[in-house]
Amino acid sequence: MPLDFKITTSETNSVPVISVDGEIDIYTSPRLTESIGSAMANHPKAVVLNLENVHYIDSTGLGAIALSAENLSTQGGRLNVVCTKPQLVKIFEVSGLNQKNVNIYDIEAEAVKNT
Amino acid sequence: MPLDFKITTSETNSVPVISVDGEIDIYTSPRLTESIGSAMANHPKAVVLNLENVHYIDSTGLGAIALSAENLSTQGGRLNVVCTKPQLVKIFEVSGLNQKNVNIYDIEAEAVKNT
Amino acid sequence: MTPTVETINLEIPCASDFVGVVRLAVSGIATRMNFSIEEIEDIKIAVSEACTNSVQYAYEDKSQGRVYITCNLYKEKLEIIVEDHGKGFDMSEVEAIKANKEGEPMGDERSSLGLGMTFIKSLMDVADFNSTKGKGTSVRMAKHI
Amino acid sequence: MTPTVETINLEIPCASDFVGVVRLAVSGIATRMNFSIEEIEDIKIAVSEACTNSVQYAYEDKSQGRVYITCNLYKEKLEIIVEDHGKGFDMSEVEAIKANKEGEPMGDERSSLGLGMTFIKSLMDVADFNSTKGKGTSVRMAKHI
Ligand SMILES: Nc1ncnc2c1ncn2[C@@H]1O[C@H](COP(=O)(O)OP(=O)(O)O)[C@@H](O)[C@H]1O
Ligand SMILES: Nc1ncnc2c1ncn2[C@@H]1O[C@H](COP(=O)(O)OP(=O)(O)O)[C@@H](O)[C@H]1O
Repeated sequence: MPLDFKITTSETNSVPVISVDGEIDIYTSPRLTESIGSAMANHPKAVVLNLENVHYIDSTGLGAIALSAENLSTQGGRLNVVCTKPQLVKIFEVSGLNQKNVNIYDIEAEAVKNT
Repeated sequence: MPLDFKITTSETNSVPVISVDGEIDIYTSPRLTESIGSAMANHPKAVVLNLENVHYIDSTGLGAIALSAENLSTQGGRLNVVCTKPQLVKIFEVSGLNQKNVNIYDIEAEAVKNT
Repeated sequence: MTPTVETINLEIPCASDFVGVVRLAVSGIATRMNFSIEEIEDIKIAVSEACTNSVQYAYEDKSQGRVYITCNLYKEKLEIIVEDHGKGFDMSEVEAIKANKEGEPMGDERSSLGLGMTFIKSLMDVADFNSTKGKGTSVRMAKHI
Repeated sequence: MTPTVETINLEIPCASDFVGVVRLAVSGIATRMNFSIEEIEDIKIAVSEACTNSVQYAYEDKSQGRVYITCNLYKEKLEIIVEDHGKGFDMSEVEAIKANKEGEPMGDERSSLGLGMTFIKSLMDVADFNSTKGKGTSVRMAKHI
């Protein structure tokens, strides 16, 4: 169904990996912020956010990601985002987020390795 | 995209196979009627209608199929429908069409064989 | 004071192109309300049947006709009202015709099976039809979560 | 006399739940108009940004607020108007704040990046903002096929 939304959290080499399925907008982004927040509770060096199954994001979603990235960097960590969809990459570029503390990767393994 | 609609016609063992992708409703069913009509132009014994990639059908779509089946049976042919989605099978059952001149199959090869 | 019901209104031209748009919007609403996939499919068909009838039968001059869809979201149910200000029809007349030609094509449209209202009744928990000749038709349907 | 424009109206409560429903309906309309997948994505984001702003900023008492979406379908373009009857804002004030804190979080919402209106302007061919303090806001946007 079009508006279904799901977040799953797993761990690879002690790096928390958050995978999102669905659309990130004003309604769903609070759940994303919350999930990243929980992952940060153990003070990891980094959190990987996998957006391969996200087919939509807007400024609200970017805002949530930017805020989480800021919080992470405050405690010395970084946010690595896995994102391949051209439409999403374009939005990240327009926002300028990828030039700040959000790092974009094509492949989850790369995002995990670079933590 | 949700409202995309596509019909492709091919042939297996001289049997015309019409495959539909999308939702069959008041807007798209005329195109289905037309495609079945074209397939009938060569007076085949049967037409196979593959609905495996149809995720929605309503009374308008059933009406179009019933009419096509009637036309086919008038010229001595039959309409074999491939349909596996429980929701669609349920609708065919409620309509009673499967008890008339529309034959429902699980597998395209079976629908082609039984012509 | 939070409202016990939230309302979404949708209004489309009398044209077959937009029945799918209503279906999309309604399926989104039903997803948000946590209906099951099966229930969402039922709701989509029911609302489509009502819109299809308004598009097909209500207006002599389709270019001027509008179809009005109201979704009322309650805690325990989704209520959908589909209305037109078209020519209306006599329900008992239609029922009589149907009884006579069960399963036969009916009406002007050769491919119509007379299944639209039957589907609405069988797929929804509530289905009220209200039609007045010369005034229009309103179909109120509801499904419990 | 066929109309040169077809209009679809949608009206939602001031609640984040329903922005996705608007997006669904609009993507259906854009698909019917044969926009490319990329263009449809652009339109979805733009209309969401406008709705999100109305939901987030327009109403003190969200439970009473409504957001009105009008889609005008022309032969050569899709025009979408998103309106609220909320508190409105002073565009030049907002521009000034943005100029000062480029890329910094702004407004009440800590996670807001001030990107909403920027996205609308950069993703659509036309983007007109109209806001009057105490009266409300209207965003008119359009994309050519
Ligand atoms: N909104 C409407 N306006 C006018 N007539 C209608 C409307 N809805 C239904 N009808 C009448 O009722 C008949 C039966 O409708 P329905 O049960 O939905 O069958 P069908 O699937 O053939 O449309 C139609 O043929 C039409 O004459
Ligand atoms: N519909 C609206 N009603 C009231 N204020 C609004 C509305 N839309 C925008 N604004 C104001 O304009 C500011 C900038 O909006 P925008 O460019 O979309 O940034 P953001 O992405 O942070 O919401 C908001 O912080 C808000 O103060």
